[in-house]
Amino acid sequence: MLAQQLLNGILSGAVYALFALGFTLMFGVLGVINLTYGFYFSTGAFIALYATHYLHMPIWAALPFAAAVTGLIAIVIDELLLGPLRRAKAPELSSLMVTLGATLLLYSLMTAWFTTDIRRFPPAVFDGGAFEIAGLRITLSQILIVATTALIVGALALLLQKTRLGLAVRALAENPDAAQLMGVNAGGIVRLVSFISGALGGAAGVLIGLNYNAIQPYMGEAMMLKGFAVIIVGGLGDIRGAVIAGLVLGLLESVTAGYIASSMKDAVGFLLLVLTLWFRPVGLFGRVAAKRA
Amino acid sequence: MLVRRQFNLLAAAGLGALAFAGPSAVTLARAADPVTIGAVEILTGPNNKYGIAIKNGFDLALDEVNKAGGVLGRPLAIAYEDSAGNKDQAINAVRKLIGAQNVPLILGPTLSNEMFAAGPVANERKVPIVGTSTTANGITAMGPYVFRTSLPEADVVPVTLKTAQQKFGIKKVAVMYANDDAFSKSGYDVMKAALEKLGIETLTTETFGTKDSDFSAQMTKVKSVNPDAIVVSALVEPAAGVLLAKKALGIPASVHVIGGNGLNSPKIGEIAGDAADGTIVGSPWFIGKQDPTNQKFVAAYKAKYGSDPDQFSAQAYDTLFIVAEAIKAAGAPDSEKIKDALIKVKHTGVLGPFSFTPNRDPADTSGVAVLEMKAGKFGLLQ
Amino acid sequence: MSATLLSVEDLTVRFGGLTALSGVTFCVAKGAVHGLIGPNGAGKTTAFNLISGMTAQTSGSVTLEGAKLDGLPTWKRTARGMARTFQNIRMFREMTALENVMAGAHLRTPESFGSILFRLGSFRAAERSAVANAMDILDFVGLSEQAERRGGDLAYGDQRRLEIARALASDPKLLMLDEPAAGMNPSEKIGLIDLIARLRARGLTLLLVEHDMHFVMKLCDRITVLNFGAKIAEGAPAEVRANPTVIEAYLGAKVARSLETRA
Amino acid sequence: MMPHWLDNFLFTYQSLVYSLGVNALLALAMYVVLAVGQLALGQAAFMGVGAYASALLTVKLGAPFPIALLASMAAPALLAFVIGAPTLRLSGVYLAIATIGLGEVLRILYLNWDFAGGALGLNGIPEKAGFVWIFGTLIVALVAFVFVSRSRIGRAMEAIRADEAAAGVMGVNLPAYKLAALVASAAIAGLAGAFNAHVSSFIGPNDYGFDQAVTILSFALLGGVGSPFGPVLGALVLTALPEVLRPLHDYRLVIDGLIIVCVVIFLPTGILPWRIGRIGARK
Repeated sequence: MLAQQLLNGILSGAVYALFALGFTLMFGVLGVINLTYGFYFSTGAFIALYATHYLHMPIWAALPFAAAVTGLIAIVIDELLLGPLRRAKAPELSSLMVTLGATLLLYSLMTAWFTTDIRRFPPAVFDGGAFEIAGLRITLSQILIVATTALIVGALALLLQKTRLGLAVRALAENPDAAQLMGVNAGGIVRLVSFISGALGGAAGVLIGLNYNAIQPYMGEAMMLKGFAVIIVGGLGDIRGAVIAGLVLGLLESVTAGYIASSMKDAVGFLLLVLTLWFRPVGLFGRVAAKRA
Repeated sequence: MLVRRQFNLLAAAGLGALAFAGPSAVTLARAADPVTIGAVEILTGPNNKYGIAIKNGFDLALDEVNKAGGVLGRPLAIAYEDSAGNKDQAINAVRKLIGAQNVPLILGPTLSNEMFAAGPVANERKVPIVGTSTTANGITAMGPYVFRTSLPEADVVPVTLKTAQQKFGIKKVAVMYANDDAFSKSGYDVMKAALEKLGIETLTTETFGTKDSDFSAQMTKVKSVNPDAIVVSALVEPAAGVLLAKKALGIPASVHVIGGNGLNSPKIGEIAGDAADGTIVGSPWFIGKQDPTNQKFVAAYKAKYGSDPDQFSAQAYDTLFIVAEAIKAAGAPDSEKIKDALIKVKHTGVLGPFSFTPNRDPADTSGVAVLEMKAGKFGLLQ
Repeated sequence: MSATLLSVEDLTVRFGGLTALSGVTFCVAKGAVHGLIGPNGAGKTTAFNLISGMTAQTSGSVTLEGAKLDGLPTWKRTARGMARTFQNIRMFREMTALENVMAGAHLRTPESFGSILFRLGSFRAAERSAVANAMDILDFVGLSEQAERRGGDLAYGDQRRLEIARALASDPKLLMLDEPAAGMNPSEKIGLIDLIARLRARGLTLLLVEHDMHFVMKLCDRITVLNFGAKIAEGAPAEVRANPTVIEAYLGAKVARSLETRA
Repeated sequence: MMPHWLDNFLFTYQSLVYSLGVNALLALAMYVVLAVGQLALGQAAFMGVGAYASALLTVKLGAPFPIALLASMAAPALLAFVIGAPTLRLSGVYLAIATIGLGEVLRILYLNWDFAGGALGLNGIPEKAGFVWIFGTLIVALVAFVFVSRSRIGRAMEAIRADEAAAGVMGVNLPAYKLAALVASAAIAGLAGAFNAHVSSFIGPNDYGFDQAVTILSFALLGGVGSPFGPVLGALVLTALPEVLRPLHDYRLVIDGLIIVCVVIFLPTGILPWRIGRIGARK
């Protein structure tokens, strides 16, 4: 059972990491805890659902399509909500609050349109087959999640570390004023980061919706609390930290449910959160965060 | 009379101060003025699917009652209030229906949680309140004006488990339940007692949250203890997730999932697909019941709403007829008289024969059918 | 020589790999006006932050009237008789000028929680005397006309004076002014020089960081010069002005700056 | 004898009126911490502790209501005191998230605590709190807040909110003020929780989570934190709004959200931007 539990842990850890990537990036660069992030997660899933249902797209096309559309929606929402606050140099409390109100608004609109019924991808979209290797079971969608997470982390790391654009993004995260003085196009970078985060959130929604086969408007909200734990433990704005923290959380939860008590499973995340805040509030590897705190 | 009608409109618009049309005024009302009863259901928010299914059932029955001449020579009407699944709003809705709209009886609310909050309010004001979907223990113990037409889990679950035990020779089971909502927890309490009574061994008890989507850790544990069956108490979304996890981890279909009331919904097949096959539930109702009353109901429901009814719609449908009969028997839209008439009602509806126990719970469990899901549809367990 | 009020010994602070201040030592005599000067980035404000307790030092110590202050938070240092202003004005912008000064008198307003809640006579008396005292201070810095205006609405030079008034309200022994003349026009500067002279006449000891050389030379009894986080000179204004290291530091800095602007 | 229509009117709006009072108290609990610039979102959690502490006392042990009320203030205040020291080192969003975490940890605790009813919560809580208790407390609290604002303590609190480091240099004992604010906030929220439990007869473990925390925050921000009246007004508006918007059904929450968004963007200091003076007595 241990091996299967560890595998379970890695899989759910990858899910947490995938969800947290865009969330933490948004914070790291834009300096805002954006509560609408959960909405992008739901939006991505719904767009992919409609793309497969009505446009008859195969899933490998629907995934990037949904991610891109969600990214564009994220740009619009960021510009409408946070744009005015950034220009007014409003305190972070206002940003938190405005995204909170927007979350309420957007989820209710979504429920009004789509109802809260759970939907699933058409069975033809994706073969939910499972493999059994040495007694360990893993499904195709789980493999897809892990592979996509790895791919996205790799691509993000390359983008941030190796390109001029990445340099500009990092500069903006470190010191917005200095970066602007040095000719970084702040508006452009903000839109780019909004797009990437929104797209990441959307992609995570598609994959996780596929894996658990349940799509409904509030699916993003349910992920938010775990998402908080992961981005804090990993360090706000820290991509690598988010991945590792996501995996650690997934593993600890699996082991807790398997060997201690499943009623304690949800407490693990918060315990980890509390310990991190107590002993190392900058997160496991946080540096950017340290400057912002 | 025009003036009176305007007052009714204003009262309906929620201007409580103007709603001074007490019971004495109602008797003066013209024949065409409807008898309005209240209903508090979840019509918005994350759990509105239950409330909407129930509203559909009420509305369908209401059409039929009114086509057949209404009650007391007047049409019957329902004033709906939304609780949004929030107990404070449920209380406000009940207060508004009683205080501003002077309804003689209230249907709902949807969840046991909401009933625990709103029931005492109606009871204190001596207005009968009839739950159609509240299955937790202790609902009717709140007072003499609190009724329910839904069979409590305590009546259904033992029948289900006993039938499954006899059928499959189940000796040891794993139990899984959502430990963060009252509905699932009280279902679990019932299951635990029934399992002990039937002498079935519980190998492990695993819990999860109603909003969880990942059940692999719990299911891996369940798999490792090799149960004959898995007993589940949860609402439909997490239950579907449990079924999907069971399939993903390769637990064979011969290990049946035996569920409580929450799994008794066509949604479980829609969400979980073939992973739901072999799920066994006990139900006061099922869609394939062959009697003509039921077939007529299912056909009418499909015609009106374009989808299959579930047990919540069926219970609501029957309840409205029961209430209409009580109002007729009471002879006046008066809370006290309706309460006294309600307890005596005998009705045969889509759920089968129905009457209340002296404690205002449903008396007859003969309608309980044990169902098995096959190819996405529940049918009688063969 | 008169008694020492403040002594700074071997003060060092490192941020990450950067040493912002290394082994700085100097003493401020009671009743003196002591200047702390140096080119941009020399560590003057850092030294202020360390002395007032806003930043923790890596090593070294700060002593006020013979008592070590190391490890004490800002408010305890204030209780020991230290007050300061800030280089970039840190006004309580929403509060009126009068309220700002009264907030500065926090430690000298004897109001217990109970007396506040029950509006006891002792509270009223304390509050009245706090208002009177704050008005005196505003009058002293020449802002009594502006008492009821929002702090953030005052003219720039007035905000600087209000900060000084707020610092004075705690009745300090040592008043530390961080670039008090920055951004002031010539006539405001003359007023400030007069104000500082009057403060000194009241027996206050002053430690000031200033860029304006003319201003420093005119006011200070003694000057400590920092460059790149280290002390490079100390002495009376005339000595410091003649010190070749100081000239080089300033000239070097100026040359560097002119190169920068050209590039 | 009360006229029939008035009786009906009071009956109809009784819980709404109680909610207005309880939520106004919660808004004040939020105000205390925001007034010292701390984004601590533990009010829902403290409300839960107060509700559970008092309800367990009256339901299980049959304690008199005033004793239960004292416990409903003492228990969360003690909790705030214990967690305060490590928590207050945190700032901004870290503090916000840590305090949200507290709420979730407590939720899991209630769920696994059979004596407190687990997921079923506590039923049959006697209806001991009424109009006088709730609004009497609200008035006393408001007066106390106004008195404290117009004093040395009020000036220090606003100084901390305006510029924490500068306030420290003025001699304000920052940790003591922040801790006191958190403890006071916890006590008020706990009391509100006890009132809520003793008018709605039922409490459950899921009533004090993230949603409730942000609802309380939105009271304060909608109203504005320039004076204690702002949050109270915000609470009144946002509590009455769902009832007023009832006819909109599905779009009710949309409007709710829209109002919050518009207020933050267009009225950053709230709908009651008036700032209370900070001087208690002049001549």
